[in-house]
Amino acid sequence: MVFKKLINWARIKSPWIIHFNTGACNACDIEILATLAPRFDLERFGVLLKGSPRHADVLVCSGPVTLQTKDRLIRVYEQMAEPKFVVAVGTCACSGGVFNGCYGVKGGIDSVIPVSAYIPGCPARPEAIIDGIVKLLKSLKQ
Amino acid sequence: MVMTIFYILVFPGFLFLSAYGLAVEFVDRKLYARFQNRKGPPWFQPFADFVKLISKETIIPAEADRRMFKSLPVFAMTAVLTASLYIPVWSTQSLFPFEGDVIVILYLLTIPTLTFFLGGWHSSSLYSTLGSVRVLTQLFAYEVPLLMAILGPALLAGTWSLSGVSAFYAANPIYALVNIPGFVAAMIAAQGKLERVPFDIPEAETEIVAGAFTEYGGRLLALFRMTIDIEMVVVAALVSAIFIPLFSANPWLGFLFFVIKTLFVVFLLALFRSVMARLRIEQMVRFCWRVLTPLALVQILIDLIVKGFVQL
Amino acid sequence: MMLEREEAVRRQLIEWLGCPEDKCRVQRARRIWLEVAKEDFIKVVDFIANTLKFGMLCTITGLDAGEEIQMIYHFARDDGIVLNVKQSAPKSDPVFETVTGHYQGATLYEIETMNLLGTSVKGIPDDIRYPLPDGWPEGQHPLRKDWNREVPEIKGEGEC
Amino acid sequence: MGKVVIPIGPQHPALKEPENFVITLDGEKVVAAAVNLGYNHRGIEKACEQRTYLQDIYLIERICGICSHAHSTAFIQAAEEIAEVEIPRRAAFIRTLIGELERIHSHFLWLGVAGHEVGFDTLFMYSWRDRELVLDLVAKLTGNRVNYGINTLGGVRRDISPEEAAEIRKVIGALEERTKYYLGIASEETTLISRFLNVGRLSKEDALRLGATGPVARAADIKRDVRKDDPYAAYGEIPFDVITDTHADVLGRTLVRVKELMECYKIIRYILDNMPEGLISVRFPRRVPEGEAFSRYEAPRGEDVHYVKSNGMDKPERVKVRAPTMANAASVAHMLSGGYLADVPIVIAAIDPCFSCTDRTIRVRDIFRGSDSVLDWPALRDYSIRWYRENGLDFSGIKLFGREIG
Amino acid sequence: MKTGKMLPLALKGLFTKPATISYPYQKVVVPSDFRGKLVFDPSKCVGCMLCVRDCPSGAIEIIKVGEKKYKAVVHLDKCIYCGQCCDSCVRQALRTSPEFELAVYDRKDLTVDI
Ligand code: SF4
Ligand code: SF4
Ligand code: SF4
Ligand code: SF4
Ligand code: SF4
Ligand code: SF4
Ligand code: SF4
Ligand code: SF4
Repeated sequence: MVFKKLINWARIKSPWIIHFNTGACNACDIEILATLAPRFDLERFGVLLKGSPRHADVLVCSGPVTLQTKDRLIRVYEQMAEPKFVVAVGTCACSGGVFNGCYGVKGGIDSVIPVSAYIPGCPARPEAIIDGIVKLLKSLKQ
Repeated sequence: MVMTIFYILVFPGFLFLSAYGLAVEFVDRKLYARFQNRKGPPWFQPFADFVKLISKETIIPAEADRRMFKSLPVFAMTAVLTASLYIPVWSTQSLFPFEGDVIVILYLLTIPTLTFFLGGWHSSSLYSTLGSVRVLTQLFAYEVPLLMAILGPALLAGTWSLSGVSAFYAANPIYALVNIPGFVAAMIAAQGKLERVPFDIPEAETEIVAGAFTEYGGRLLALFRMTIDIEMVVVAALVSAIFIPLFSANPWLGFLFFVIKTLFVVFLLALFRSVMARLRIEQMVRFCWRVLTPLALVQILIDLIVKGFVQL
Repeated sequence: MMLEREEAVRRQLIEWLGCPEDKCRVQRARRIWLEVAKEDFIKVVDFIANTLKFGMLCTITGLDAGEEIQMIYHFARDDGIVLNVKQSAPKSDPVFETVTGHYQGATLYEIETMNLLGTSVKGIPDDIRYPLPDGWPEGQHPLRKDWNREVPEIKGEGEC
Repeated sequence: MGKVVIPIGPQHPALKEPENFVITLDGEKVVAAAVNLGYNHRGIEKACEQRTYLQDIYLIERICGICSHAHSTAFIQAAEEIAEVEIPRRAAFIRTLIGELERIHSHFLWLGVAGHEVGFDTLFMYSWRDRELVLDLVAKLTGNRVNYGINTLGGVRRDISPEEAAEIRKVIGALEERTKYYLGIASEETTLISRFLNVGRLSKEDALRLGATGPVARAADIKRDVRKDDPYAAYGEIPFDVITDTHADVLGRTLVRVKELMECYKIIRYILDNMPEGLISVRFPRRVPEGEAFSRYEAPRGEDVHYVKSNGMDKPERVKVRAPTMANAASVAHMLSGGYLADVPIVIAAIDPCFSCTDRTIRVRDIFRGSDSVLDWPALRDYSIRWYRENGLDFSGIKLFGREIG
Repeated sequence: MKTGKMLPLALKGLFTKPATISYPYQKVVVPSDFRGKLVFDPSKCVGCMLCVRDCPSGAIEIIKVGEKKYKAVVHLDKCIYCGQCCDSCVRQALRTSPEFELAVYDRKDLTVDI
């Protein structure tokens, strides 16, 4: 019991993220990176950006899923170890946004893999991203 | 007997070192963050990371050699723990000193490096393989200057036991002044040993993802990270025991000095890594042979000369 | 507005080509449009590159003009003049010459029209899948006006 | 270790976007490099034909979030030229102002990324910290940090008040100090220079041949800048210098970008001092008369061109976009070969690639069909040699398996 | 050439306050005209649908709920917060608000009546 609590605590306190751009316009991506920069410093919450999907707990996706990235997205998702979560950052990642109806676009992230939190915005402000991640972590508490 | 087990398992062995290793990691990360004008992680961060990794699913790549893949982190950890037994913690004396333990420590410290190499090699992933080749290349570059930088002060002290060296400088702190070039060389070589900027070439994330660790995850990665943390403690302790003559006969005060000294070394390490860019592997090798090794040689020369004068 | 430089280029083109005046027009400062027959095209490019010294090919626009496929080549010179050269081919047989002989960077632009408009460019292999995703069905050219925008279901190769 | 082919991307830490560079290595040396693009292809050009001009602005702005203003301005300029709408001078000045602020944020962003790619995270942190100042400013002026949406057909959507102008001056002053500091870092820090100097060389001849634009071309001593050559918006009347450099390597590109920042401040001060009074927008017809126009814009990374054709309806007949990175992509493969693996990210980063725009169209990948099977070295070699030879890149000096490629 | 050019700046970091803001513990002030979630004033709307026509991503719906009564439904997951609808509305029935913290767990929650 105590153990379970400890593990859960550790999970909430140490969410390592991996960032995957599924065809975004870059704005969401730089806002994600900006959350690591001194002004927002996501490391305060224990967030580290990792390059290898094996090391990460949270997959942060931005952009509408293009036909070309669809399979890679699934692949990266599968490479991640359980427990894993997916956060869709930006309007595009939520629904396809302004790119809805473009022939190269499949739709939002949830048209391919399950999503745990949606952060709308175009781009989502770094504060909004932090807000989303904090909300996600809160939901893990129970 | 009970005491020995206590020494090995609790203090200054396994438990203490793990805890201190995590603390040192925190200090390092926090300082790094502060050097970059940001807030940095909370104090429990390395611990939370560790617990989380331990509890995570461990995936072993299908192509990897399972037994090797799993046993290497344990092996690496054991090696650094063993090395710690020869490091003085609360006085000039380590737990099990013997003549020649300096060399043994250095050898034990190469074992983690070798396991990183093997671990990467056996993951059969491109990035890991590349990372492991870099690990090995780099090992040959910094090992010599590191050994030589430590050799000099030992020559002056006239003993091959770390406790003996410490005791010598504790008695004659003034001699530590002549060892400054060696200290510089050892610090830089340590940066390579610990694979940190500017020598974090083997795990350069922008080039080869996470190098040898790319395919490691969960518990095994936790062990590797812990190994690196403890290695940092051991290296910091080794360097400070030889080059910083701050000891006390009082065990409490001595322990306090130990902490201060190691943290000072960690501070320097963090500072180094925050003000430099990563070198390329061939630049690193060239630097080690052209600059670092001569520097260490000069150190040996100085020590021999000083020793000559002392004996006159 | 003074358009001396532009007019000079236009005169040179008309005289050298011997084409009707209305095939070449100066739209505004630094913008010249020229229409050429497909047969003359490479000759014209040669003239543009070597005599008129237009050093850069900005891009190639392909467009579906109903019965024809039109290619517009945008050449730029360091004094800011952009010369836009058009050539067309019937939709049933949209074959063009490559300009990679004069402008190396053109490969990508040409391949792009091949995929998106279904042209074929001599000298460029026509089996290159480009910007369209892997597994995109053959013969589907999204920039054709008659292409419906239903996205065909694509089974990717799944390789990383 | 023998030859290894490693894919960099599509999901790789060095790339903020999904792209695939296939790098062939002999030990640490790069012997061949191929670029596979296409992961970001969304189909914007087609979508533009299906939406109204007004909707297209927002779509085109989102070709890329870093030079969003570049794209929307280039598109709107073309539309305005067809509709023969002349925008008020004040609107032109505001567009220019936002364009320069965008350049500042983009160059700071680049400096940070360049630092990060060579493991100099402290540089990344500081330059991104300072970049926030620009973003705050832009958010205040336009209502969003990125994808400003300030442009509209016939002018701009928001005016600039005197208080805002004063604030801009203040921020510019602070940034100027910082820029000088970074110039010092970029030209003096030994470890940084050892990673930048003579890395990713692209000679003047090659740059001209491959059609490089922007800082990549200017670092190779080519004075090519649309703002000067083909002035648009208010650039015709603003005095500024085109920065060039002779290093022709990553260091040159760094210096060009940092020095360009100083020019940006100059331009912005001029704009604030000479801002004309008047309207900020004029009416724009819903239906654009028939016609076509070709518009160029000097984005932070080079020349951005748009072609628009109208058929008299409220939706364009054809929109064609050629973004700066696409023009520079051809140079990358050239710059990479012969270098070290460790230099790959910085070389790629040095053209400041952001492929979301480029992907509209490029995909070089299948040119190298063989490279898809990742370890199939001979096939890749054959393809790449053939491709490079066809494209005139000379690889004959490079030895493979101890033999020269004939 | 100098190694450690950044040393003074880095050391200064130890003694200066970090640039980090303490969001989310302390709310941030965004410019009042920041383009966040839309707000709607039903009393002004005349149902002309100009906003719907100009929206670049089909994010807004105006639904007739009675005689001369309309409600607006916005899909926050589609809206790109461009504010074009507000510009297009001749009645100023739509405005953007600085509210930007819109994260949710379920996409359904992103379709809201405003
Ligand atoms: S949500 Fe907006 S800013 Fe983000 S990727 Fe999509 S278009 Fe770009
Ligand atoms: S294998 Fe997967 S993670 Fe690796 S580069 Fe390819 S897509 Fe990315
Ligand atoms: S993973 Fe590394 S390379 Fe990638 S963004 Fe993070 S810090 Fe940069
Ligand atoms: S080059 Fe393209 S992707 Fe990069 S910032 Fe400019 S428009 Fe955006
Ligand atoms: S190629 Fe680019 S601009 Fe064209 S449709 Fe695709 S993403 Fe859009
Ligand atoms: S004012 Fe607007 S809604 Fe009314 S008729 Fe004209 S276009 Fe239609
Ligand atoms: S803000 Fe833009 S995207 Fe959102 S509803 Fe209004 S017009 Fe549509
Ligand atoms: S444009 Fe304004 S008045 Fe017309 S339907 Fe929309 S909100 Fe109502």
